[in-house]
Parts: sequence; C-alpha cells; structure tokens
Amino acid sequence: MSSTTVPVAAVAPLQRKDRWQTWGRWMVLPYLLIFVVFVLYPVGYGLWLARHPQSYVHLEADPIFLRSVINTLVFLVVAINVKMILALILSGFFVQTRWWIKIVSALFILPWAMPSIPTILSVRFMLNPEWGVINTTIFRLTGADGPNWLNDPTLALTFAMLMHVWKSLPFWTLILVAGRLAIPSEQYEAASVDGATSWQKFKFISWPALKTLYLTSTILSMIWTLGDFNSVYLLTGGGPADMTHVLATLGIRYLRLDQVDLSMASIVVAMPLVLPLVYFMMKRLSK
Amino acid sequence: MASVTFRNIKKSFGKTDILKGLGFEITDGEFVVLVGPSGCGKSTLLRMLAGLEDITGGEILIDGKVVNELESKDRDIAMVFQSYALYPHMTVGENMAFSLRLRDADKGVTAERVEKAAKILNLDKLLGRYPRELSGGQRQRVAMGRAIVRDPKVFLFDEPLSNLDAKLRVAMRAEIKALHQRLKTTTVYVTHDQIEAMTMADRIVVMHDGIIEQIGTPLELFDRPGNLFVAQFIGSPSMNVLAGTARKVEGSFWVEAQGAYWPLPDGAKVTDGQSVHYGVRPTDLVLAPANQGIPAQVVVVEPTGAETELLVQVGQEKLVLVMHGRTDVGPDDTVYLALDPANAHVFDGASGLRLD
Amino acid sequence: MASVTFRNIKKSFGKTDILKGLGFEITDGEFVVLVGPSGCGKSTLLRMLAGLEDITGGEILIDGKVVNELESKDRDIAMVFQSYALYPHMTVGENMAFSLRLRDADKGVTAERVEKAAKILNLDKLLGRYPRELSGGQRQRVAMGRAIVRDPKVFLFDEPLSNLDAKLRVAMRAEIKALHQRLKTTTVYVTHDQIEAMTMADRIVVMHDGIIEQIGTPLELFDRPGNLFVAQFIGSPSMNVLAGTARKVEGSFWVEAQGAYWPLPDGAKVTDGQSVHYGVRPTDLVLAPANQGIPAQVVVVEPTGAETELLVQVGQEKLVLVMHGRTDVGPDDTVYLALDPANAHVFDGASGLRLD
Amino acid sequence: QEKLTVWWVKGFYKAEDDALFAAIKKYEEKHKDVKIDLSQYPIQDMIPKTVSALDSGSPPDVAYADVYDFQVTGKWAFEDKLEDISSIINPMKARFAPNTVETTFLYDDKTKQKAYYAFPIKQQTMHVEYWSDMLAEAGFKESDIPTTWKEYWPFWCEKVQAGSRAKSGKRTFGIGQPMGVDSSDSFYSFLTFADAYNVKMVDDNGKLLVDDPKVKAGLVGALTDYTMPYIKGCTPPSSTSWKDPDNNVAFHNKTTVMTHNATISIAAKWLDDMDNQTLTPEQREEAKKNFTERIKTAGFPSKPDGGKMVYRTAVKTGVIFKEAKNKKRAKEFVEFLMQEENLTPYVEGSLGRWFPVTKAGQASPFWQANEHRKSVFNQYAAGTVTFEFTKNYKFTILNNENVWAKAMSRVVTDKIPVDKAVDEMIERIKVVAK
Amino acid sequence: MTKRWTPKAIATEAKLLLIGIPVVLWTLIPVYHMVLFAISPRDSATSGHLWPTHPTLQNFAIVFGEKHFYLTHFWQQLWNSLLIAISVGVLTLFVATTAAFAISRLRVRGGRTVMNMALFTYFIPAAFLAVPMYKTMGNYGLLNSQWSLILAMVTIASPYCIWVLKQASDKLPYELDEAARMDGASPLQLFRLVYLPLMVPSLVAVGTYALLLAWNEYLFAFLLLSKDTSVTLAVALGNFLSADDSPWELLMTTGLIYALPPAAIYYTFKRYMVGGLTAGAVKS
Ligand SMILES: Nc1ncnc2c1ncn2[C@@H]1O[C@H](COP(=O)(O)OP(=O)(O)OP(=O)(O)O)[C@@H](O)[C@H]1O
Ligand SMILES: Nc1ncnc2c1ncn2[C@@H]1O[C@H](COP(=O)(O)OP(=O)(O)OP(=O)(O)O)[C@@H](O)[C@H]1O
Ligand SMILES: [Mg+2]
Ligand SMILES: [Mg+2]
Repeated sequence: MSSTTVPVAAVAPLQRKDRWQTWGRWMVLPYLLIFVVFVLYPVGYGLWLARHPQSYVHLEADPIFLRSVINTLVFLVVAINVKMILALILSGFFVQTRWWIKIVSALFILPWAMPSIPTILSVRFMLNPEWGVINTTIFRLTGADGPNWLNDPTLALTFAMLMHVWKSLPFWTLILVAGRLAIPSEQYEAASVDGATSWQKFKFISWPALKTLYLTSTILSMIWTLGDFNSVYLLTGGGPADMTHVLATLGIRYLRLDQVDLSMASIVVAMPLVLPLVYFMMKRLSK
Repeated sequence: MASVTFRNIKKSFGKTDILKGLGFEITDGEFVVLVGPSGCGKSTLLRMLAGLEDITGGEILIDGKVVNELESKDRDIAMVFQSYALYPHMTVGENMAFSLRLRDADKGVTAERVEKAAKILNLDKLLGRYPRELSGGQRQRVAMGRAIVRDPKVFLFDEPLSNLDAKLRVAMRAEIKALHQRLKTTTVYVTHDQIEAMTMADRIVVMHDGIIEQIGTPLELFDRPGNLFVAQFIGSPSMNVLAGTARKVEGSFWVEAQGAYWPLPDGAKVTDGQSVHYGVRPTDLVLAPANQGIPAQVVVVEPTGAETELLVQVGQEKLVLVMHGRTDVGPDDTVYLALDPANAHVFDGASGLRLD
Repeated sequence: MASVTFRNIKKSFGKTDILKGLGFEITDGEFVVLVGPSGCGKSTLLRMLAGLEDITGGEILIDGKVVNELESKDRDIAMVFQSYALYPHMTVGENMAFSLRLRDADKGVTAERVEKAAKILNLDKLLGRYPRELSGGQRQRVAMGRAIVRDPKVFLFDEPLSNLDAKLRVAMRAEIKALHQRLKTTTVYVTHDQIEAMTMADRIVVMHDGIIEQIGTPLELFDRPGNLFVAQFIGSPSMNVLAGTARKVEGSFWVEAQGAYWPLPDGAKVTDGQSVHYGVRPTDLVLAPANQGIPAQVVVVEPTGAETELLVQVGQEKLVLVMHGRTDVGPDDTVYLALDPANAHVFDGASGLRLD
Repeated sequence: QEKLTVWWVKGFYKAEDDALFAAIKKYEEKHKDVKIDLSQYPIQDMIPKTVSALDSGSPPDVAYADVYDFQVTGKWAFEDKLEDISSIINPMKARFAPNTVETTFLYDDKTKQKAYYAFPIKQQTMHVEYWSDMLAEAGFKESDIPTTWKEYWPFWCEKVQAGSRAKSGKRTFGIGQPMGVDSSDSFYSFLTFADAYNVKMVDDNGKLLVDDPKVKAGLVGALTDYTMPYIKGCTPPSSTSWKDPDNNVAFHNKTTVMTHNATISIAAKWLDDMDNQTLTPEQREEAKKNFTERIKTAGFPSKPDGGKMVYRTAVKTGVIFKEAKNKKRAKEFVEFLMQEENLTPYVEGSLGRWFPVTKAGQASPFWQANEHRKSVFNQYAAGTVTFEFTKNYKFTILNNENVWAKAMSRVVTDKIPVDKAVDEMIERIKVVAK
Repeated sequence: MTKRWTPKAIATEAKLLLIGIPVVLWTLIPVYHMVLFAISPRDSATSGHLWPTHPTLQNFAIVFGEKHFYLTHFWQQLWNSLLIAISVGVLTLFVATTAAFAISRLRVRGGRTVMNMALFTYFIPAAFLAVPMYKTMGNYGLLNSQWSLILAMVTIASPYCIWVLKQASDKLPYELDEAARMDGASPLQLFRLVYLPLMVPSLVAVGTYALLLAWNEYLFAFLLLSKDTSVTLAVALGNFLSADDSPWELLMTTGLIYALPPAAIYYTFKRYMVGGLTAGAVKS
C-alpha cells in the first residue's frame, strides 16, 4: 500500500457534499427570500410600533383587559385541546377505507371551506332565543322556552369555542390524517400479532409517530388563534357585557379606535401566555 | 400449543388467484416447514393464519375452531415477518419486550426473557440500539427475538435466518430446535434453505403455484418425491432429469434417454415404450472406472470446498454431478457415469407423477 | 470496469468503531466475495464504496483516483441493497428502468434491457406490479434487476439472493456468473451462502470485527485457512476444533486432545508440548471399521437428504461428521473416527494462527 | 396626469354609489388632468384600513366613512393628523343646517386651537318604528299611543305586549330595546334617553360635568327607564347581546312590535324591496304594504319633564389627511362634492336612511315623499343636539367600550341598584375622558 | 371482492357508524341552517322553521345573476378568490416542498435554523403583522396588486407547510434517496421523481391548507386589496356587515356557494391521500 506510486489523483472537481449542499441552498432560497422580505422587515416594524411602554399601562387600566386575558387562556387551553383531541380521534376514523367515510370526509371539510362571516352569523341566528330555529323547535316540541344561549357569559364563550372547533377541526384532522398515512401498516400488523388491542396500537404505534406533529400543532394552533377573533367577534361581539372578549377582539377594538399602539400592545401581552408553550415546543423539536 | 387446519383455502389479490384451494392439518406440537418457489404464496398463507390477510375462501381452524373472523391479537400467534417489521421507534430491547409489555407481564420476567433471547441471538450488546443502527442480519435477529420471547399457541417463522452467516445459522437452527423441543409449540416455518428444511421439519409441505404438491417427512420427500416438481425442488443442486422412453430389455426395465440406457429401480411401474422422465440426484451419480458406465463430456468443474460439482454433457443434456473431495478431471475430459438403480427416480412423461 | 483500492479504511458510528483500518485491492474485472459474520461491517464497506456513507478515515480509490469526496452518482456504481430500497411508487418495470431513464437512454434500448433482465430474473409477468404487491423473493429480484440493467464500472451486490429458493438461486448464480463473464465488470459481492462464495468468487475477503482476516481464492481459504477464525467460518458445517497439545511420538507429531491422538499433516510447524488447536472438517472425518480409529459416542443422527450429519462425542467435546448417503448407526452407538492427516489443520493455541 | 386617492365607504344602496360615481365623473370631466382613484370598503373595515395606511405613512387624500365621527375624527384632529379645511368650509358655512358643520370644528392639541378639520356629509338620529298592524291586532289604535314619557313605555310594555300575545298566541314582545355592548344602537338609544332627562355630560369645551348631581340624577332616570322593559320582560331576553342588526331582524319577523333605531333602515328595507325587480310580484306587493301601511316611523314621546324631545344627531364626517400627497386637489374635490347638486343626490340615494346636513338638502321634496321621511323631517325640524365626542373625543372610547350598555348589564344581569351602576359608569367616564 | 357480513364486520362497521353519524350531524347542522336561509324567500328566512313553507331557489338566481347591489361583482370576485387561492396554494407548495426537501433530505447546513426561524414567524400573531405588512407592501409598491395578498399569504402559510412536510419526509426511508443516487439521480431528479410522488398525501393536506387560508382570509385581504373588482369574495361578504339591515339570506346563499369550489378541489385531490405509499420499499 505504497501511496507514493499512485498519483494522488486530481480530486473530483465537484466535491460530493458541496454539490449536494449547493442544491440544498438553492432550494431553501425561495423561502429564505420570503422570510427576509415579508417577515423580518414587517416584524421589526411591528415591534417598533409596540414600543411605547405607556401603552401597556393603558391597557392594564382597561377594565375588560383582565377578563379578556382569562377568556383567552380558557379559550386556548380548553378549545384548542378539545379540538386537537377530537382531531386526533377523527383522524383515526378518516383513515379507514370505506366508501361512505370518503363521502363523510368530503362533507367534513365544508366548515373549513366556508367563509366565517355567513357561517358564524348563521349560527348566531340559529341560537337566537326568540326566533332562532333551535328555540323555536324546542318551543314547538315542549312548549317551554329554550335557554338564552348567548346571554350567559359562560355559555356564550362556550359557543364561541364550539364555533372555533367546528370551523377549524377539519383542518387539524386533515393534518393528522396525513400524519397517520405516513405510518407503515406493517407496524400495525406486527403489533396485531404481538397481541395489541386497538388502544395499544394507538398508544404504542400511532402516538409515537404522531406525537411531534400533534404537540407542535397544538401549540401553533394556540398561537394562531389566540382566542380566534372571528368566532368571538361575529358570534358574541364580546358580549354579553364584554364578558367574552379575548385579546384578539380587544386588539381589533383598539384598532377601530385608531389606538394602534394599544392594539399592538394587547397582542404583545398575549405573547407571554404562549411563551412557556414555545419553550416547551422548542425543547420537543430539538429532540 | 394447538392444532391448525387449513380447509380449501383460497386467496386472491384482485383478479390474481394466489392460493387456489389448499388444505392440510398440523397436529398439536408439530414442526411444519413450508417450502416452495419464490412467490408461490408461502408468506400469504402464514399471514392468513396470523389473521393479517383476509381469507377469500375456505376456513382456517385453530384447535378445531374456525378463526376466519378472529382478530390477530386474539389468535395468540407469534410471527417473524419476512420483512422484519421492527418498531423503528423502539430499541432492540423494547422491540423484544413489546409483546410481553402489552400483556402486562411482570417487569422482572420480561427482562429475564428478553435477556435470554438476546443471548441466544447474540444481540446482548445491542439491546439499546435502534433498528436503524443495525445491520441486516442483526435486524433479522431482532425480528426473531421478538417472537421467541413469547410462549404462544403457534409460532410462524417466515425465512427467519436468511440473512445470517452460515455459522450463526447453524447455531440458530439448533436453538430453534431446542426451543421447540422444550416448548412443543406448534410451528410453521418457511425457508429456502434445504438443510434447514431437512433437519428441522417433522413434515415438509411443498407448495407450488398456490397448491400443495406434496406433504411428508423430509426423507420421504427426498427419497420418494411424488412428482417431478417436488423431485426437482427438494435437494440442491436439483435432481437431474432426462426425458426418455421406458424399454424392457431382458425382462427388466431401463430408460432410454440421450442415447444411453439408464437403470431403473425395482418396482418401477412402467410399460414398454412409455415416455417417462428419468431422475437422478447429482449426489447419486458417481464416476465409474473408464468405459464402465455412461460416457459423458465434462463441461465445468466447480470445487465448492469439501465437494466438487461437475457439469457434464450426455447427448444433448447437461447433468450435474456432486462428488466428495476434489477431482483432477477437467473440462472436455470424458468421464463415465454410474449409479445405483435404487437411487433412480422415474416419473410419467405426461403427468410428471412418480411411477412406482 | 475499474480497479478499486481500499486504504486503511476506518468507519465509526459515533463512538462505535465499525471498520478499524482495513485495506485491499480489487483488480479490474475481478469478482470479489465479501464474507463475514453478521454485523461485521460488510454492508458498511459496500456503502462507503458506493459513496453513501462518510469515510471516517482512509481512502477509497477507483481506477487510481481518490473518490472519498466524489458523489455517488458520479462513481458509476450499481448496487443491490440488502434492504432492497425499491421505489414504492414505481412499477417493477419502472424501478428497473429508472437508472436508464435518468441517463436519458433511448426508450427502445431501455425497454429491451429491462425485458431481458426481467426474463433472467423470472419477473417478466410482474413488470406492471408495484413493490407492495410482490413477495419477498420477488422484491429481491427487482432489486437485482435494477442493478443488472446497467453497465456500470463496479457492481455491488449485498446478499442479493438470500431470499430465493434453492433452485432459483442456483440459476441466478449461473446468470450472474455469465453476466460477469460477458461484461467483466468489477464486482463486490456479499453473501452468507458458502456455495455462492466458493463458486462465484475470484477471491474471497473474510472480514471479522472490522478487520480483514484473510484474502484468497476460495480453495486457498478452504484448504489453508490462515487462522482459526477463517477455518471455522469457511465451510458449513463448521470445522471441528479441539484444543490440545502437540506431541512428538516416534519422530512424527500428533495432537493429544480429549484423550486421543490426532494425526497431523506433514509440515505442520509445531513443537513438542505446544498448546494448539486441532481442526478437522466434518466432511473429512470418516467412520472407520470398528476399533480402528478414535472411539466416539453418537449423540444425534441427522439425515439431510444426500448426506447425513452425525454429532458425536469424543471426551468432553462434540464433533460433527458429515457422511455421504444414509447410515444405520444410531444415538449412543460407538463409532470410530478416522481422517486423512493431510486434511487436518493445526493452529497456535494462543494466536490462532495456522501452523505450517 | 395627477392622481387623487379617495377612500369612501361602500354605500348601502346602489343609488348612493351611483351618485358618488356621477359626482366623481363630473369632477374628472371638469379637471381633465386629474384622475380619481376611488376605493370602497365595507364600513367596519374602513378604520382599520385607514389606520394602517396612516401608520405606514401613505394615507389616501380624501377619506370618508360613516363611522369616522363615532370613532376617530375627533381623535385624529386632536393628534394633528388632519388637514385644516377651514378655507373651504368657511365660505359655505351658511348653507349648513344648525348643529352640523359645528361638529367638525375640532380641537387640535398641537396647535392648541380649534378649526374645521372635517367636512360633514350627512346625519342620522333616533327614530321609533312600530308595526301598526300588530298594534291593531293587540287591540289598539295608533291614536292610543301615549305622548308622554311616563305613559309611553308602559303602553308598549304592558298593554300592547299583553294584547298582542293574547291575540296572536305568539311570544311577541312590546319593545325591542337594544342593550348589547357591541352595538351602536344601544348607546345611541341610551344617550337619547339621557337627552330626554336633559343630561349634559360635557360642556362646549369638552370638560366633564358628570360630578354635577343633576347629571347623575338624569343618568339614573335614563338607566332606570332604559332597563325597565327588560326587567318587566317586554324586550326579548336576547336584547342584552344584540348587535346592530338584531333589533331590525327581530322587528322584521315580528318578534317585537316596536323598536328604536338610529336610522330609518327598517322602513327603508321594505321600500327597497318594493322596487326590487328580483323579487316576485307578491313579495313586492307585500313589501309595499309593509312600507306604506304597516310600518310606522315616529319620534319619541315628550320628555319626562314634559318638554319636547330634542334629538341627538350624529353628523357623518369625512377628512383630508395632513400627510396626504395631493392636498390641493383633495380640497378642491371636497369643495366640489359639497356643492348641493353633488351632495344631495348622494344623500338621497340612501332611501332616507341619512338626513342632509344642508338647509337646501333638507328642504328637498324628497323628505315629503312618504310618511317615514316626513317623520324624520319633523324630528329634525324640532332641533338637534350633538354627541359628547364632538366636544371631547375621548367619548368615542366610552361609546366604543359602551359603558352605557355595560351599566345596563350590571342592572339587569348582576342585579345591582341603578344608582350604583351609574356611579360605576361615572367613575369610568372620569377615568377615560378626564 | 364482495364483503361478507360477518358479526365481526358488522361490529366494526357499527363502531365506525357510531363516530360517523355524530360527525355528520355536527358538521351539517350549521350548514343546514345556512341552506335553510338560502332556500327561504326573503321575508321568511328568520321565521325559525325547520323547513321553509315556500322553499325557493330565487336566492341562488339573484346571486348568480349578480342582481344584488352587494354582489355586483360576484363572478369577478369569485374568480379573484380562485386565482389568488390557487396561486397561494401552488406557490406555497413550491416554496415549502423545496425547503422541506433541502432541509430533510439534502440535510442542508443551517436547515434547522431555517426551520426554527420559519416557525418563529408564528409567534408574531397575524393581527400584529397586519399593519406592518401593509407598510411593507406599500414600500415594495405592491399595494392594491393581488400579488401583495398572494405573497403575504404564502409568507404566512409556508412555515407550517415546511414543518409538516419535513415531519412527513423524515419518515420516508432514507434508503430510497440512496438508491436514487446510486441510479445516478441529481438532487433535482431525486426531488421530482422520488420525493414528490411519495409526499403526495402530505402535499394534499398542506396544499389544501394554503389554498383555504387564502380563500377565506379576511384581514389581510381587505387591507392589501382595494378595488371592488380585485378583492376576493370573502372580503366582499363583509359588505353584508355594513348595514344593520342586510339581505341575510343572500349572505348565506353566497357563503354556501363560496364553500363549494375549495370543497371540489379538495375532493379531486383527496383520492391521492392514501396510506401505505412506502409499502414494499425496504426491508426493516
Ligand atoms: N447508525 C449506526 N449506529 C451505530 N452502529 C451502526 C449503525 N449502522 C450500523 N451499525 C453497526 O455497524 C456494524 C456493521 O454493520 P453492517 O450493516 O455493515 O454489517 P454487515 O456486515 O452488513 O452485517 P449483515 O451481514 O448482518 O448485513 C453492525 O454491528 C451495526 O450494528
Ligand atoms: N397485493 C398484491 N397484489 C397482487 N399480487 C400480490 C400481492 N401481494 C402478493 N402478491 C403475489 O402473491 C404471490 C404470493 O406472495 P407471497 O409473498 O405469499 O410469496 P412467497 O411464497 O412468500 O414468496 P417468497 O419466497 O418470495 O417470499 C406472489 O406471486 C406475489 O406476487
Ligand atoms: Mg415470502
Ligand atoms: Mg449487511
């Protein structure tokens, strides 16, 4: 093995890794461009708008601020988790291959495809205690008055959350369906033979494969909605008595009064609510 | 421990019929080896028994009960998948412990069993690895380990040793046999390895094209293959087969093929002039002293270590001959072939069925 | 066609050293078979040559050029993966045609080559199927087909026939040999099949634990294994090995082991009293007439068809003996073992190196 | 060619937009070198959109929305974001009816002076609408409707509701009392009630007068009366969460016999349907009946002190931004638009929803064309008062927060005494508008 | 293959139905309520009946005929929605797949950082970005061009898509890439011929996501677009909120119609969402 006799050959002009890397860099470039141009710059500007510390003082002085924070938290914790758990269950349902499930899944997507304004107004009308379909029907069937659905803060917030779940459940279900489809069926077969029940298959095969997707999606969903402006605004308008406001509606309310700094501040205030989640997620992701 | 019965089993994928109505019984505690050409439906049959594949027709019974509709998990079967199907997110140890864990087995017992299996399989140093960090053979051993930690009613092994080196394979063979002797668990074992089939099986089932060609003990199949297919499939290298015609010469029957007369065993049921296939195993052909046998031209000489394979030409046909040790004959030499008539096989020319 | 050189190749996965600095050369057109126990690093070595695995240390040269940094696709190597790695979304035909398609090969030529390969591999009826619709052996053949449609500088085969039945395997072996004879493409072939290794290789490389134990022609390795490991690894069943002591008796050397004296070949370089390992292949042990050899107790008799394996006990050791045909000895019988001293092997007791 | 960017709220009716387009076209014809780049947005989007533009330093030249006056005009003026357009307003000042252009005379905190920072387009006030056929079914004639404050509300609440329910067997309500927080009807109505009690919360310089015990007493009276229908079950239970459309809807489907609304949109809807060619002849006939016979528009009863009700008007304002690129043309365009022949068709395009701000516009025969408009005309003829926010812009925040509706909620939901609710309300007013 | 109705099959089917029926009800009740509005004549939409006394398709005729003042550009706006949504879908898929491929399969250096940065975008809520985005678009001279909305939506949709795709592509057997490289594939060929076909289920999911995100976007759409003829129908529906007396039945009708194109698009691609795509690829 005398290396001196063999000419140390001209190393291939295109080095293996570099070439692969070069391609990689070209392929992330489109996104990077978008990121720099449409994220970095606006975000910097937004932070600049929210820079006044007195905005936060004003914000705190607003009597509905605290209530909004609480509502937002309830919304995030309850609505999002209920939604994600349902999505997880339903994704298991929708990966089944049945002709009728295909039809159901096509219908199921409708809430997501519908624009918010008509759907939420429609639900609002439906829930009207005097002439809405529900109470009219209750009245017709029992002779009794139905509940005043949107007049009780708890009930109204519940409906806002249900609205949110109704609207965005299809999306998360679809994402989890895609996640489930990536799990090789072989693994389920092996588990069957090993004697796993359906629940055990879920616990030991599906869940480990979906875990990251599920957790990150949950956190992202929380951030995205931060109390979902539309569901609250269009359904309850923050009422009754401003008891169902969330930070998102609060933010828009300030915007409508041209209190941009307050509007931004109310959103910035929301960030600490999600920061622990962010930390949690980052830790998850770096595994 | 359980008996297994297949009754007129059929299986189609779409329009392709894979299993065409086959049936046989496996008695309690029996070790059955399934052999057959690649793609003949062995894995499919195993998977049907395991409850992983729908049954197009027929019935499978375990312990006398029809299990067609029984879920896999309720059949209490352990299986080594041909494609391993390891759990990628579990370590080797977790993979092996998984089935016990599902049964809420005692932690100590589980650990002990896994350890024991790992030792048998030479995996003890790899228990903390993930499947992606293993070599092909190591993965296969994990798949094996996952089955043998259990104590099921039936073991199904789908080519469980194909990716192991010869030495390890011999060792594993012994271990599986020992396991079977200890547990007496009914076992169905698919293999392409002749030695495995011959040494492990209580009975061998030869499948071909979705049907069963023959069932019998290893030596029955080797010594008296029921038809031409089995004759050529069992034993490696394959039995040499010559098409020829039965001839009665001086009161005894011979087969005339490729310009030579080949001796027939006693009791061969042929008639004069019948067209037949004449079969002789490469190991049963011997080189006779010069001019004392059927002359043949040597084509290739291939030493395989302890033995040497000769490819010789007789008339238009090439025959294989395996001889002990080495030889100094070389290509183009003329050799003379002899054989003990008792070792010859004869099959009907049309149906391929054994004639005796 | 190309020569390949490995120079002091090292490979670690994290802290685990897999290849510990090995080097050898493959000349242009050579057919090299790589053997070694499961997990010894064969696949890793192939993958490094293919450019799929980073090289921790050393150099790989193709045609005298260092290719450490050269991209796989520019190495012009065709490989059969141990795990097949078929494109699941392409049919069998598309899988096989893929590499040609990437090279913008003429459609007609591609079709022709694919067809030819498919015929060789018995896949012609399955060209329209997807991998998921194939049996294990069929998938393996597709993996094979994907390589052989090409005309690369180097072929790498990682256990390409392990899942095929014996008959098909013999046929495939012949085809690969014919292919190699026709194209004279440098080939590295990993197998666990002894016969494959013996009959196909120009040279065999025996790996163990990340190093090379011996390189040589098949018969060199079989007849004169350089150390105890190779001796026991090549040949199946494994060589019997007894620990003993060299004794000079009446001017010639013997090995005393398990209460018997075992003959040594001429030229064995031992000294009196040296502790040695005495090796004899199961096929080299014969049964001698009563009282004319080393007495042994039969433990197991295992007919494998044309041969019979005997497990016999001599002293505290168990030896394997393979005999032609059948036997009527049975367990607990006493038999007498004999062997031709020329067939005996002797290795140093400490280093395990061959002594002659 | 010069470009003039105009953002204008989307109209309710085609006729409004058509009038606007016509005016623009006329302007462009007159000034061939100017191209008007008009964008229209739904009302609720106008402010966010304008705010975004303002914040990023590229506001339109001229902007108008029906909600500016309620929410931002005063603030913008205070913060010196608006162009002083006194130069165009002053010459035409005489053309405006009382209490219209005055509301655009706003304080700029930077210059520490008041000036005309906006231009008035149209105005709205509070009306009562009722179904005369339901009233009749309940056993009453229109002449039975009391004219005094004390009798008026119990009449609808107790007599009409009881009668209507007894006759129709349906769960109808005498009054549709808007009480939702997210609703401009509710604060408009409440403040009208406050007006009835002569409440004056700010002086002309915007100084708070809420510490005056008279003010508190007035507010207590207004809140007591306002919440009474709910407590007595005369307004639908859902009215505490009503948004602006809800009193309309409840009225149209005859859940309520009467409601008050800050435009005559309720009647106008039927007028629109009456001429809507996409509807069937029967539907149009029905709409015509509703408009001409069944639905009545009226004013409020006389004040609790017996005086005649003076309605609060909301004057809709448009603006030119200080940062606008083409202020010269912007002023020119506004001046042009404010001319009678351009403004009147635009205002009249809304079927009577909006009332003109100019004397000539108000005198147009349009306002005598049907009973509804006549009623509006008469209400305005009695004189008007203006919103607090025209003097102290921080009242926009209070309206937007709807401290009024919140006080109602405290009373009807949390069941706290009215005067305590009023105390809380005054507390908040002082915090926000000090 | 005909299915046999064994007790076991019936039991599983029943279990599925037990989920399926509530799901259908849950989904369809609000939708049905909209249908109720859509087929009710103008004056009886809010009557509270479960089925209109005189069902009519009049509302559809009005919408399709652009016969209401709020809907004078119905077709144009629907077309805008479609154009914008499809552009966003396609562009997002392009940007996201290339990035996910580079990060997950080519293991480009710094890929992790790019991913983290991308996800970081979401910690800035969209509402917070609205005003800055407006200014940004103004600076780039894109205001009032549909490109501004398309790019903004791509910006918002991409990070999640990249992330989901990366998760999915991490699960593809790496051996396939190796095989392709041995076969002589360039990264681009690997991407096109091996990666994309195997990612289809996830592509359908995130593609639908991006498409619908743009389809129903309100805030950014009204901020970034101006002309009646260039906004999407979702924004135009905001007109109905302007008045306290809007033709609600037309709003519901339009809303229903508006849901159909994306549902149809989804339905077209849905059949590519199948499992087991990598079955038979490797032995592990
Ligand atoms: N990612 C990894 N991390 C750690 N160890 C690894 C990894 N990949 C492979 N190994 C180890 O490297 C060794 C060599 O593996 P390789 O696949 O080359 O074996 P092999 O000789 O091909 O074996 P076989 O015959 O079983 O296929 C094995 O012991 C395996 O466990
Ligand atoms: N999904 C499918 N669609 C069509 N044919 C299929 C499908 N799955 C398997 N087959 C065919 O069924 C036959 C039997 O397959 P099986 O896996 O049982 O073979 P096998 O006997 O195990 O072969 P091997 O020894 O190669 O593993 C094969 O010919 C295969 O091509
Ligand atoms: Mg198989
Ligand atoms: Mg290997």
